[in-house]
Amino acid sequence: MKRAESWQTAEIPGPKKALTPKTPETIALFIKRAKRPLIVAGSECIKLEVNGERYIDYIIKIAKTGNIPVVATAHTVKSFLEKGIREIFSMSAMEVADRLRDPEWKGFDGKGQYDLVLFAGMKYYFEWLILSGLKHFAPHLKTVSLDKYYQPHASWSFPNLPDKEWRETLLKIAEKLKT
Amino acid sequence: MKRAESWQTAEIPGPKKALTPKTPETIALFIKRAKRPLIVAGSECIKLEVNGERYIDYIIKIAKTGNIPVVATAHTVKSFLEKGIREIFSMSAMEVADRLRDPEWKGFDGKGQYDLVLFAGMKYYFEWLILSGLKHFAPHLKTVSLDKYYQPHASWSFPNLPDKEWRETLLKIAEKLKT
Amino acid sequence: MSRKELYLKVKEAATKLGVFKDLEIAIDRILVEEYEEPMGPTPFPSITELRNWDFKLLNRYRPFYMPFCDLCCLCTFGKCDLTQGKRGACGLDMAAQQSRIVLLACCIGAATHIGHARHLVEHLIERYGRDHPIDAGEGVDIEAPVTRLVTGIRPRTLKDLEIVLDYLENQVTHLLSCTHTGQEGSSIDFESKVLHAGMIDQVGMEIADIAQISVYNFPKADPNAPLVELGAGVVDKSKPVILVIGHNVPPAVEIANYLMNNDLMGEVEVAGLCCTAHDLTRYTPKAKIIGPISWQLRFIRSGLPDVIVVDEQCVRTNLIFEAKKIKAPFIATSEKNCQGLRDRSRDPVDEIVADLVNGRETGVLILNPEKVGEVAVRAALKVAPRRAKFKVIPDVKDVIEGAKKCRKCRECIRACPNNLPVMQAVNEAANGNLAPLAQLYENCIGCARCESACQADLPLHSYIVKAAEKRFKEEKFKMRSGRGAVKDTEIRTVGQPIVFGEIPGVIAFVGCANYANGGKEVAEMVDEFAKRRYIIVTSGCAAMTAAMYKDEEGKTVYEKYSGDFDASGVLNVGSCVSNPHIAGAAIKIARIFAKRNLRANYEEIADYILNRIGAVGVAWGAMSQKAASIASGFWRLGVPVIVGPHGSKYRRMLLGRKDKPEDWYVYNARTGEKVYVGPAPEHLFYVAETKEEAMVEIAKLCMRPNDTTKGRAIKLTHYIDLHKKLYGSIPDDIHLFVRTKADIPLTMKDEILAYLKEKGWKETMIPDPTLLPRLIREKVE
Amino acid sequence: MSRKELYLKVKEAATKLGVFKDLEIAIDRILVEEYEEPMGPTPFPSITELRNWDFKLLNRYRPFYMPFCDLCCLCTFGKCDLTQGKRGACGLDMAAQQSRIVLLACCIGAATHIGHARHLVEHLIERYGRDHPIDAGEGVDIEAPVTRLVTGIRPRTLKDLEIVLDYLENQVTHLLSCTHTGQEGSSIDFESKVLHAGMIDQVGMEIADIAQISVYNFPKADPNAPLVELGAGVVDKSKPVILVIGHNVPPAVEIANYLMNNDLMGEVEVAGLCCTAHDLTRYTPKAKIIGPISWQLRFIRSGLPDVIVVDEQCVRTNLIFEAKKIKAPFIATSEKNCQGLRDRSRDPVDEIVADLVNGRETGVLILNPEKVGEVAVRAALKVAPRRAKFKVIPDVKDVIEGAKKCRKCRECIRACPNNLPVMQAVNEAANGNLAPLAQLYENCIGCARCESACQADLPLHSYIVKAAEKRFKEEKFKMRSGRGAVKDTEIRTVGQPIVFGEIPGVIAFVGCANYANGGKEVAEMVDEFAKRRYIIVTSGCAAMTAAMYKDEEGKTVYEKYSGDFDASGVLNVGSCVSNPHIAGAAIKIARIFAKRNLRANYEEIADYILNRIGAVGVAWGAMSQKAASIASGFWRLGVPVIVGPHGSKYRRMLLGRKDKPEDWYVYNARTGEKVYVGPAPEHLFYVAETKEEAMVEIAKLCMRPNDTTKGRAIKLTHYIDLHKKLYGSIPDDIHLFVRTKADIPLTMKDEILAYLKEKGWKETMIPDPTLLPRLIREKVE
Ligand code: SF4
Ligand code: SF4
Ligand code: SF4
Ligand code: SF4
Ligand code: SF4
Ligand code: SF4
Ligand code: SF4
Ligand code: SF4
Repeated sequence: MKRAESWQTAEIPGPKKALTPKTPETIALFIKRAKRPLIVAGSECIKLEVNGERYIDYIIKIAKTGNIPVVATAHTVKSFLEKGIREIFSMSAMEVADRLRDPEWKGFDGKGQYDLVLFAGMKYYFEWLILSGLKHFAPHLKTVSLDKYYQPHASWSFPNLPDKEWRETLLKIAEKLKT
Repeated sequence: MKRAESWQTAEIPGPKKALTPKTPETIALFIKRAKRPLIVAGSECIKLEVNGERYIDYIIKIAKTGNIPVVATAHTVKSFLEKGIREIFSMSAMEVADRLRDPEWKGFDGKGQYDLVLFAGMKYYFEWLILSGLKHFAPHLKTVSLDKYYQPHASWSFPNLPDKEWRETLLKIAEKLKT
Repeated sequence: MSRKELYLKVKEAATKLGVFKDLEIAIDRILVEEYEEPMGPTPFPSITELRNWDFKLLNRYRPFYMPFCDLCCLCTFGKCDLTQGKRGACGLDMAAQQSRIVLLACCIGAATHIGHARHLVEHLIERYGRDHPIDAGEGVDIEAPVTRLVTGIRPRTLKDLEIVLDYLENQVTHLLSCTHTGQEGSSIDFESKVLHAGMIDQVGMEIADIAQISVYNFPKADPNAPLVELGAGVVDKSKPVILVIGHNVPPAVEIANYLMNNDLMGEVEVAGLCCTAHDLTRYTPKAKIIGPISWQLRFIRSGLPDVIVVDEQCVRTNLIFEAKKIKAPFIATSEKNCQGLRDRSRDPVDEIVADLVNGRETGVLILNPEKVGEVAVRAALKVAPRRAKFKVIPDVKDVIEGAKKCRKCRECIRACPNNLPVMQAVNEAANGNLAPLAQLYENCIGCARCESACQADLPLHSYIVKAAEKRFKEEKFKMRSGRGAVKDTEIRTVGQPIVFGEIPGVIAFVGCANYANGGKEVAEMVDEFAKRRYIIVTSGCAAMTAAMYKDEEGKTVYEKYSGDFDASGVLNVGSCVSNPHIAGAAIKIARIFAKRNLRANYEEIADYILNRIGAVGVAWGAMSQKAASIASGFWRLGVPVIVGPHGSKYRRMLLGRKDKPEDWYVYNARTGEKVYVGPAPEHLFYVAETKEEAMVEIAKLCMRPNDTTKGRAIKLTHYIDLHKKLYGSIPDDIHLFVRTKADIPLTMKDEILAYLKEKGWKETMIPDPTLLPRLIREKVE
Repeated sequence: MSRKELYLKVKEAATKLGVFKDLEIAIDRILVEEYEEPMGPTPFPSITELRNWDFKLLNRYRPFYMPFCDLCCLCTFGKCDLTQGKRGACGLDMAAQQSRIVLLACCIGAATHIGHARHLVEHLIERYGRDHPIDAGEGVDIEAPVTRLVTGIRPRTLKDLEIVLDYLENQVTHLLSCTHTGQEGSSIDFESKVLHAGMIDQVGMEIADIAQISVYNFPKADPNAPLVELGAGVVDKSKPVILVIGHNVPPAVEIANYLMNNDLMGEVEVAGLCCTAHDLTRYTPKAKIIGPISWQLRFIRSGLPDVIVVDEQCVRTNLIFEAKKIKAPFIATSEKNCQGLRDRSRDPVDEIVADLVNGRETGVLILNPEKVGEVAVRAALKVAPRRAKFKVIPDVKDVIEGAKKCRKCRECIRACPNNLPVMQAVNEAANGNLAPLAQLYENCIGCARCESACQADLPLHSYIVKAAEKRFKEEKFKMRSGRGAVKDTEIRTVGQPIVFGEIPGVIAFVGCANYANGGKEVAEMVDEFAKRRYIIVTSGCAAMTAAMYKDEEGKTVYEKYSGDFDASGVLNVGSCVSNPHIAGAAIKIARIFAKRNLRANYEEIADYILNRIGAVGVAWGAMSQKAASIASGFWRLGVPVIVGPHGSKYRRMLLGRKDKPEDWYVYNARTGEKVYVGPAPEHLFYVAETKEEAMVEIAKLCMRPNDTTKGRAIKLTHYIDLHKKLYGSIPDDIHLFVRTKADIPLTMKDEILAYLKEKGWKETMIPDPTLLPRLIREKVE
């Protein structure tokens, strides 16, 4: 498997493709520099397991250490609530995407549009298309995919990673956000 | 400019893309190993200049040192003849491509289909399409683009090269073919 | 108004008045017989005639484009890079390009149904005469609500349908031409044309279905249409099996006719896939259904079919090779799907049968349905004993041996639309454990892309089928066969509860089987909403999928619920072309319950439906261009459509913004006042990420401005209840849907009141809602 | 036979026999008046009816696919990776997918012409009455050769055209539906459908052109059609200028009418781009032509137009923004190109003009041509003084300053379809040297992709135009305006020399301006072959391009050569829809010279043309979907087409293999014997890499099996002469074209005889060639 190629073979992106951050630190740095970051947590977060832990748990770690608001799409909010997370927004993926492309949108807190959006845990092609929509129609946004697989329409995405490396990357991001 | 991207921005190729040889030697080696190599020299060979010399002169060098038959497409044959080259075949690009995809074709010498075809000097998109045709419909062939720009549908192609590097590459191939 | 000005010079015309020679007739306009309703404002609308209505919709439900490719490759200026605001060589930008591709898809979809209708009507006229009456069934006076609505024509006999088809073909041509380089440049105008394509598509489908219902005597608006057998396990393997696949039923009907006429009905099994299966069981309930489109490969490879007959649409394009593998003769029957085969339409049956049976030809093209009937049956009878159900599904041993050759390249996973862990399952199989392979069965759509990609050339789909063989072979279900239209009398009963909101909604599960998580989700949704007293309508592959799961008592939803158009009914209307019966039901509510003039009165009726009829379409596995045009036909009528995750690849959603109050005003038709009515319905085209999300959204999208307080309370109950159950919380937008305190579900009163207080909620009024100023009865100011 | 069975119920019909009330008429088939010719075998052919003929062609000229993308993205199963033998989720392989895309393109192209024809005919009937006679001109008895050939109908008046249009729309719908997922799977059957699309496209174009010629009184088969002015320099800048762009001429005609009726013809300039310009000058030679499609931006940015009126097809989709930049009101006039503008069709002219003039609206949509005429003129008169030709072409100073901002990112070059060295030229400009920029002008197709890609946001196309300003402003040429059909009388004169090969060929230069090396190549080719006594026919953008270069005496090819259909004639037939006059000329040769029955006799006539008429189409800058369908219309008729390098993006060629003798046998109609006739014509669709290659190939493709020895000798002379001149050698395939010694050009006798000897050449016979067994007069054996 080559790096920085779409995970699903046929999802060939055009001229503009996501950069792959050299290290997890890079992503952490982007997040720290962002004025209004947001995590969009999709329904695969509650399905995918990494090393016995669920993807959602890593997301929660990153959100907590980075103090980043999270919106859960589809019915994912339920799992957050069950984990006792109250600081969670709930909105469907389409609606979030549609609002993110609107430079006038005021965000969940009414304070204005976000500037860095981290996507996590949607079906590969579904996230691919949403990120494509944002790439083309939300020039005011930077997007990051936290997923294991390369998402070419994000601004930054990891290359297709083995489980272990992915887990370490996520943990390292969370860690770096602390400091 | 990134390497191994199509030169014309929009010519995005699909999942299967040309490998970029590490060194000119690699290409020389491929040629040497080939049982029946062929050079297809297009009409840009007589237009493009590299370091005061024309592309066609480099082609002639490679053909001579490697003892590789050349077919000139379009009216390119005229320039070969003017240079006193008699060992030259003439056939239109479409006809060559159409024959190359036919495993039963006997070649210009009647001895059978070629196994390695080196393309040189066609309009970028035109060569792109011919190589695409061969990639899909001539699985019996390996193709190489000797051009300065990355041709993703070849089996091997250089990345987009600066003039100087390209020239050196061509010279090195010619040289390595000697030995 | 389409200026259909006809001029005829007729050499000889036989009329009731006698025989005329060299008659010349000039006719300004064809007015096919006046009927009770006066002609409305927009008969035979041109591609811009309903643009104002479209702009109203599109102004509220704005397109959100998710480009499926960064390029345009439609002309030789291209490819053009359209990323991030760049324009192509023709000046086009990405939004316009995406909407253009949507228009192209909808034109293909509409053309497919209209072409289907045309071929069908031509065939029926040729065989049954042009005077064959249109008869949608007892209790159905409005035989063709969509056609009447769009064209103003009331078709009485087959020949009347031809005039409508002329119009449709004309409109398809105009619409398609808009996709040419250097035509439309505005994405909103492209979207308006998409809606037009959807509208004419609905007419085309209606023409096709009422023609076949009338002539073939399909169940006619029959809530008690027979239960038919469905599943790979229902086929009697001891008999020769003819498999029919596709959508245009005449060849299949002629197979049944030949069997009946020759007393062979008990000797030969006729089984079908896709819509031809639907329509064949509507013709004879003795026919069997294998399943939706995704069952093609698994059933053929099982070796059961002895002859394979394909017509058009959604037929795997390489079946001829699959047929060859199992040594089953292959018969193509449609102009649209000739497969490079020799045209034997004019050859003697004996010759064709002989050629097929002895393998001189592996496949033939026969464009004459009657001949297909005879050839298929006779070939099946002869071929069956020789074939002995020769199959290409490997044995367990072969699977294990094959699996050992896996190179662990992951190409199979990367090729799988559902990202199924094929490699992992294969690797387990190499150790003798076929269970993981079997587990893929439910989520596998049978596309064989994994096989095509496999570096070790393993027949991976066959491996999955083998691993799940027990399940596959035991698939036996009952589905109520397509009933056709909803009776006017049924409408009379449920019109009021629907419009007032007391029947919480009409939900249509339609479309293809490109499911992201298996078809079970469809069956579960149908069951859940039927239980909740919604009216459930099904069609096409979705109707089959809904039948493929049983409850604890072993009953499918069709056995569990009645086929009535009433609360908790689960109605299969039929094949894809039966979809207009769903739209038709909504239209008929406006006509029969609300006495609105429906003839050529599109805007008013769409406005009525948008504001009053809580109908939602769900195309959970929507795959095709037809599905795209079907959906857009619903949008223009004001019916929202939800698709499953793969539907994101339609690359454009139509989304409302509930956070923008200004978008949600309507006129109060009584006064002309503008009234805020909340985001109802919130979206027009929507892809849901999960079944859970879809269910909550369905409940929400059933709300309409016109709901009575009682109706709204019921709808809110379901919405909130589902949200609580599936999302673990009450929704955060209830305040937008509660207009008066009477809207609040009694059982949740306190909780909701507390919530409303927190949100600073204020009562609003319930208007007589419309978006059309001309419907205001008394202007204020 | 299209089963066009009409049934009418007419409330009231006025006929010659009186007025009938409640008349019912059932008609089996519309036979629009019998005429001298008997009905042939294939009137109104269905999409498979000529499949046998297609297979004959495709068996010899095999498709070579050059996929333009590795994927298919047409449904939500996708995208599917189709590389190297992989199949999509629907079973499709790459060859089928490429041919499917070609079919899609041809359907779009055909739909565009047919829709164009429909709108035009509807408009003309509305305005001039349905009884307006069809009149293609004096000496033209066969007014509609393609229509007669395909449908068997002989149209007498406008109303007759509607019946043909019904058929065309029906066929487009069927063809388009074949591109739906899960229909056709065979690339060869897709190709057959492509040919069908091309054929009906030809009919559609013919309908459009004969309608407008008849009603608007365009030059009627007039070899001496007036010379009209062409070029950016021909516009009188002192006057208000109305620019019309597009293809469907009624709005432009109404502008001219308004000017004439109000005595303003001398006060206002009307100039056009693309085919609307062609057709407007056919209406009034006082109108001016700016140039082909690629002149859109340069002319608008020059600030000369005061009002811009666009209709349909090949109109840059972002002109509304360009118009706004130069403050020129914009008027959209077509349903197909509404640009999101408010529809003002029903508003009073005064209001619209006021809104445009004072800038309340930058653009409007007006779907009524008469109203467009008045609004455009009145707005131009008012707006012109205010605008004062406000332009957006920068000054030299601005160019230099801007150029300094270049970031040397190369994106401009990488975006340029012609790979022009924009960056290098910009960098020179930064040093004050604008010459390199000016040099780009000739090869620049005006697409502005460089600008769109520029990282420094430089208006690069404007820079080029500025640098080449002198040249641009001095562009003044003469073109003979579109003459329409070829007279039957002309055919009578040249039929024999063409068929016998003594006029070496008929070469049609047609299509768009997507040139890889500038348009000059077209003018050069026209000149060269006219000089060599070929008959040159031009149309569309190519006709304009041919006019844009002058010889040493300052003459364009239209001034240099006559407009006769005879050796050395250079005939502009007109706009794109005039193309069927070219096909028509070939068809008429078969009818008039050879007395073949042409009515509904497609196969025989195509067979005649393929084997006897040395005609070649050259679409050197072919860009659009229309160009694709136009080409396929020629192929089915047996006329080869050559495209320029960008034509490779049509992604499929139809190539013969001269090294396979078995492909080049025909029947000798006299005896039924199979005879080897050599590869004539060698290819059916062919992309040439260079002009030189095209020229040699044109000469070669003009050879036909039926050439007399004298004719063949002449054709060989040109072929060999061009080859020597351009390739520096004699061709290596002469032995395949010399049948008897008498074929050898006298002047080259020795050289060729020597060559033939070397090749072991043997004499062959010259048969009465046909591919159709049914045309064999006496069977041997
Ligand atoms: S249609 Fe327009 S955007 Fe598409 S390839 Fe052609 S020029 Fe480019
Ligand atoms: S056949 Fe099934 S497992 Fe294979 S790619 Fe298709 S969906 Fe995936
Ligand atoms: S594609 Fe084939 S070889 Fe590769 S991992 Fe999958 S099963 Fe194994
Ligand atoms: S529902 Fe979809 S897949 Fe099924 S038959 Fe209809 S269009 Fe085809
Ligand atoms: S639009 Fe489709 S066919 Fe065209 S380049 Fe993109 S993926 Fe390929
Ligand atoms: S049409 Fe066929 S090949 Fe194309 S995306 Fe759909 S399934 Fe794949
Ligand atoms: S406008 Fe001219 S220079 Fe610019 S990209 Fe187009 S062809 Fe090239
Ligand atoms: S794109 Fe613009 S900035 Fe980049 S090299 Fe070209 S002119 Fe310079």
